[in-house]
Amino acid sequence: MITVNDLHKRFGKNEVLKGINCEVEETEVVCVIGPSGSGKSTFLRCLNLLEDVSAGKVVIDGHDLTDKKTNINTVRTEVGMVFQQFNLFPHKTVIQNVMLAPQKVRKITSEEARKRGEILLEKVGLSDKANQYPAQLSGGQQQRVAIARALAMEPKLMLFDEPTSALDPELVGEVLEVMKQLAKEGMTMVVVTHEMGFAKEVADRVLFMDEGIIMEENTPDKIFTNPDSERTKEFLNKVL
Amino acid sequence: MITVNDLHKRFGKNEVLKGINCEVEETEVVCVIGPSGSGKSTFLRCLNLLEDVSAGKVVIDGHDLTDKKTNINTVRTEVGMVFQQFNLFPHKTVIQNVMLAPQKVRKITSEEARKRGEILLEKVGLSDKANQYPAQLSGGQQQRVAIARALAMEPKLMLFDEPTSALDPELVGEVLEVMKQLAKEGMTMVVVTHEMGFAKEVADRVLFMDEGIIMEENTPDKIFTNPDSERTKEFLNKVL
Amino acid sequence: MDAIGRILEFDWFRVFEFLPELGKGLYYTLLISIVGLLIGFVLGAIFGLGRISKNKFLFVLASIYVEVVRGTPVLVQAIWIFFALPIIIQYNFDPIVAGIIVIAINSGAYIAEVVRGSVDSIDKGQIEAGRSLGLTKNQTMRYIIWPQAFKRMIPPLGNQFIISIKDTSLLSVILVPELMFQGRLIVSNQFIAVEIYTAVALFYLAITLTLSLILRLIERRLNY
Amino acid sequence: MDAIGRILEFDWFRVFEFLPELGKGLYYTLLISIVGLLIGFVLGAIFGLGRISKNKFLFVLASIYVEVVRGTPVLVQAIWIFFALPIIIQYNFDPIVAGIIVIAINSGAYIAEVVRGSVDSIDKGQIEAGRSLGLTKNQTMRYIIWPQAFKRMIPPLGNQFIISIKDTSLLSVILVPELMFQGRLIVSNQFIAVEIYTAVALFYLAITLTLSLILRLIERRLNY
Amino acid sequence: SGEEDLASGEGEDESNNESSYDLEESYTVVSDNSFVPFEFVEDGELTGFDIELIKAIADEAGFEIEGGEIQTTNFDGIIPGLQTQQFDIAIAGISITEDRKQVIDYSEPYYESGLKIGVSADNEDINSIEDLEGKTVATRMGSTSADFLEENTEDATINQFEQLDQVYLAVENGSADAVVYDAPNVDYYISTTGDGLKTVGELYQAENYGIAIAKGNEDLVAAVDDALATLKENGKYDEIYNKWFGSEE
Ligand SMILES: Nc1ncnc2c1ncn2[C@@H]1O[C@H](COP(=O)(O)OP(=O)(O)OP(=O)(O)O)[C@@H](O)[C@H]1O
Ligand SMILES: Nc1ncnc2c1ncn2[C@@H]1O[C@H](COP(=O)(O)OP(=O)(O)OP(=O)(O)O)[C@@H](O)[C@H]1O
Ligand SMILES: NC(=O)CC[C@H](N)C(=O)O
Ligand SMILES: [Mg+2]
Ligand SMILES: [Mg+2]
Repeated sequence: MITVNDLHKRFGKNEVLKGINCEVEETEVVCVIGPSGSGKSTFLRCLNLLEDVSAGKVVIDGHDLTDKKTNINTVRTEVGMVFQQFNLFPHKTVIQNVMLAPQKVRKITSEEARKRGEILLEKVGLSDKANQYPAQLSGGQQQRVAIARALAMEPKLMLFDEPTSALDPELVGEVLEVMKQLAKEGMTMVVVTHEMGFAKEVADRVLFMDEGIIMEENTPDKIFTNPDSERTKEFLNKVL
Repeated sequence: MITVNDLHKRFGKNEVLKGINCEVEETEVVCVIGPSGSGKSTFLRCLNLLEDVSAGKVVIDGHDLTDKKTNINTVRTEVGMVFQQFNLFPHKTVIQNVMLAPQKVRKITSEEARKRGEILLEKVGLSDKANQYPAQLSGGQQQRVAIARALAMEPKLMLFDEPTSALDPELVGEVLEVMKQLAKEGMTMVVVTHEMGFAKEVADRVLFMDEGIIMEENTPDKIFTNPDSERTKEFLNKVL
Repeated sequence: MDAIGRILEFDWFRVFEFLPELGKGLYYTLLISIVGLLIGFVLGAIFGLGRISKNKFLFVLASIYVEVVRGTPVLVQAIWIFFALPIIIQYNFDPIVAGIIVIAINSGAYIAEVVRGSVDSIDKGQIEAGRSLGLTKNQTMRYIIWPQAFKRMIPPLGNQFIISIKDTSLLSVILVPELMFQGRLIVSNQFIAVEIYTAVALFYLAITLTLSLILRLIERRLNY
Repeated sequence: MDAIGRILEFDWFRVFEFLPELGKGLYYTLLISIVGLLIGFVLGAIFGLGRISKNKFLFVLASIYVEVVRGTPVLVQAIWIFFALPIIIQYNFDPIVAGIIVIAINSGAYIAEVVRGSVDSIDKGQIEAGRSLGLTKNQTMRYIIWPQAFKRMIPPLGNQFIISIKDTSLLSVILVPELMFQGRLIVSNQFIAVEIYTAVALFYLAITLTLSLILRLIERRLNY
Repeated sequence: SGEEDLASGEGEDESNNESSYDLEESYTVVSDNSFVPFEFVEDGELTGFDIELIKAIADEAGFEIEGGEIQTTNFDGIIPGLQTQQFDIAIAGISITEDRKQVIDYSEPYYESGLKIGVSADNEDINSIEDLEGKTVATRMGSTSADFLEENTEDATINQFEQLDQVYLAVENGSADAVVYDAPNVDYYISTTGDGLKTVGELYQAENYGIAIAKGNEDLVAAVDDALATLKENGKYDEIYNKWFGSEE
């Protein structure tokens, strides 16, 4: 599904990604952990070209993103993204948030988009909020809408960038629940998170990033109980 | 040290505290937990009159705060407060932050204030940052300076309002460490926190607040393993 | 105090005699500000987007326009447009047309900054959310950024309306028969400066205070 | 194009002949804006703090001042102060003094809002931190709020300086021998409108652009 | 010629002049917004010697005043307005000077004027132009008086107002010591509104008023001159003159 080959990313003179290599299979769930500033978000954002790549190769579902001939908008429709800050469209109701992209990009009718949207809101448990504005929802509800919005494009891959770190602790659970469900249904997922519980339970593989490289890559069991790298151990000691 | 008697607090028509009763002994460490909006911060802020009390009685170290004759500034010098957002003075260096109040309130000389300040910075492990500005420090360092600043007034009681929730996970530890040390030295402390680990380890007592009252009050062991109230259980299930 | 006694002695009722003239002035004040601002908004949208455009030429053009207009006093612009420009282009403007041009060009530069600022103020996350859903740049602009930016523009646009109304008073110097001009005309023939100039000031105050009140109501409704 | 040809035909060199007059105008423009602003800053600090004061009387007084000045055009203020006020108080101002009064009163009202806004913009947590350390209200204001607020005031004060410089052009109507007045005087005798008014506009542009450049440098240094 | 026959077919003898010049149907006419008694607003109507005279001339010469109304402007805007062809004709007690002739054309003189000093009635210090040294003198921007003061005083402060009411007010309320302006204007002001003032000294700098016409309208200048001559001959000019200045002769 994803093949990343020696990915480099520079902001000016600051090299943030220093050669990332990684593969993600279909239906696999990969969690990315690591200290602040290690490049986790940047890595994720390179996967749907929100940042353009400085060097290396990224292939998503057969599309080479670094190839100039690739239509990025098409690739993006196959890659859903969920942000830490939700980024719902505040001037649109919940259902309009979910309907917008299918209507404008996939050019489906408003009725069809609404039907699909309602099913997705049902799925994330927010059928009753369809006509409210984002500002009227709690953070957890907003994040669930954001997931529904991404799913509306029927992506083959979902990227999550710390989807629960802007939430009050009591609201974290409801969002993780939706994500677990999604994993169970076989969605391919890359999740940057600090929720080690989720990683342990759901991830097929955990990547530990530090200073722009993947320091360690292992099953959750292995990485949380007996990591190979000293750095990983140190980091987990601080966080757990 | 603290006696709170049927404390009520209203914002307009919204009653936020609905009759709080509680006692804190000298050298005791009390943690306050509870869902967002339950009134934890408001309660804490009533203890040094950052909010004025609507009804009830608050006595701190023998001073009745609700008595008009009490000099609030004097009481406040005996109660240190540490905020979630650090609230360091950005236009002053670290050492100046720590020196300001003793100089202006206690009227001690600049040399004495500096000497005392250096000792305190040593204590929180930041001697080398004395001449930097807050903006140059990490969140964890800033919070440690804030603790030193509060200690500079030699308070008899320290209030902490979620001192670690604005911090990156890796920086939480260094702040908790300083607080543990303080508890060990016998400081009386009231700490609003989501860090259950800290509460378990350090608190003498844990208060669970919900909707403006103290729902349950117990030793940490009891409250985390086998709480009396259904609400407490529910809350802890979500958070832990 | 002496001065207060003197204030009462003035022939305040004579102001009523000249209400028709002042009313005519008010009409032109409002006409010119409204028409001027409508054109100004079009200019502002074009040049404001020019200032965030990646097209170098558009950017430079928009920047020169904005900097020159904001860097010179409105009075200088008015006098230049009314007395110098006609010599250059060999075409004379009617004072009212010249007045509208002055307000349009001037407000356009300020509105350009409002447009730029509002678009810039929309959280970058909104663009990223739009793009990550597969919307094109233009679609993101049209469906996501612009509607939000436009809402944020309303208060500063209302403010610009108030500023432009005040600016029209300068047009008295280029003979636009607006409120201030009418006032000056009456005084120059009737010698009742205190009464008329006070009345003129109160007229402006009434308009601007009413507008800011309306503006505040709108702002409150916008923050539902 | 025709117009461009015509622009070149003007007698641009004649501008040099009048540089002494324009220079004198520039001198008064700067003199009046600087002195006016200094007084305006004092007024602004007093009335700005009045607007956040809990003292009802001070608050109302400050609000009336700010609203009236901001609600009326500068030109109306200038004409009122120069032509109406002397009749009421039976005292005449020299045009330059009147000009300084106009700029001071006008900028004072805007600076009052700058002061209020800057003080308000300081995070409430700063006051709480100060008070919780046992500092009194006045000490908190003096050692914690004001130094931070003052730093935030510098850019809008710089802006007000630029605005006031532009506003001085209106004082030409009340005989203040500033830049615009000198320009109008030359034109009224020499009939070289295009040359002189263009030169005047460029003078203003040069001053305001220089100032905004300096302002940007200062802002950059402030955000070290 | 045939043209003349056609025109005289209307049966009006003023139309004699029409055909001899190539005139437009109408011209924009501008005047000063206040210069008693030549032009000023009374009961909402623009009136005065100049106003009646130019209307008579327009009738005589056979052109319309564009828009049916004489426009007004600040005095210092009149000559620039003629220069930019904004106006075709200006009548505003405009003194004929060599400088102005460079940029505009004039009709033949229609009024003999000059400059006078006006001071507050109780002022005994100022009796002639020499006494203005060190004093503040009010006059109007762009006028011949302003030029005159610049050239004939050393260190008088010359305050150049836009409007004449401001000039007189300045003397009445003491912010200026004297006014120097066109004699008929000062006299008329004193005899109607300004009884607190008096004139002193002699008539300085004799001047003639002419009707100003934008350059490039030679035919219009000639037509106006002819009309003026006709009015002087047929008594119409005297009629208007006496109405505003009395029959002193
Ligand atoms: N647009 C940008 N321009 C310049 N530098 C950037 C940009 N975005 C990120 N960086 C830098 O890249 C580095 C990695 O940032 P990134 O956001 O990927 O880290 P992260 O691992 O996601 O951290 P966090 O856990 O705090 O989100 C940081 O040093 C950051 O300052
Ligand atoms: N200054 C205020 N004015 C009005 N209402 C307020 C004010 N401060 C707090 N409240 C309200 O009081 C209630 C309790 O707030 P408080 O901040 O004490 O909760 P909390 O338990 O500290 O929550 P959190 O965990 O989010 O910090 C909330 O509903 C809040 O909206
Ligand atoms: N209208 C007037 O003010 C006439 C002024 C004077 N006669 C001049 O020509 O300069
Ligand atoms: Mg990140
Ligand atoms: Mg709180």
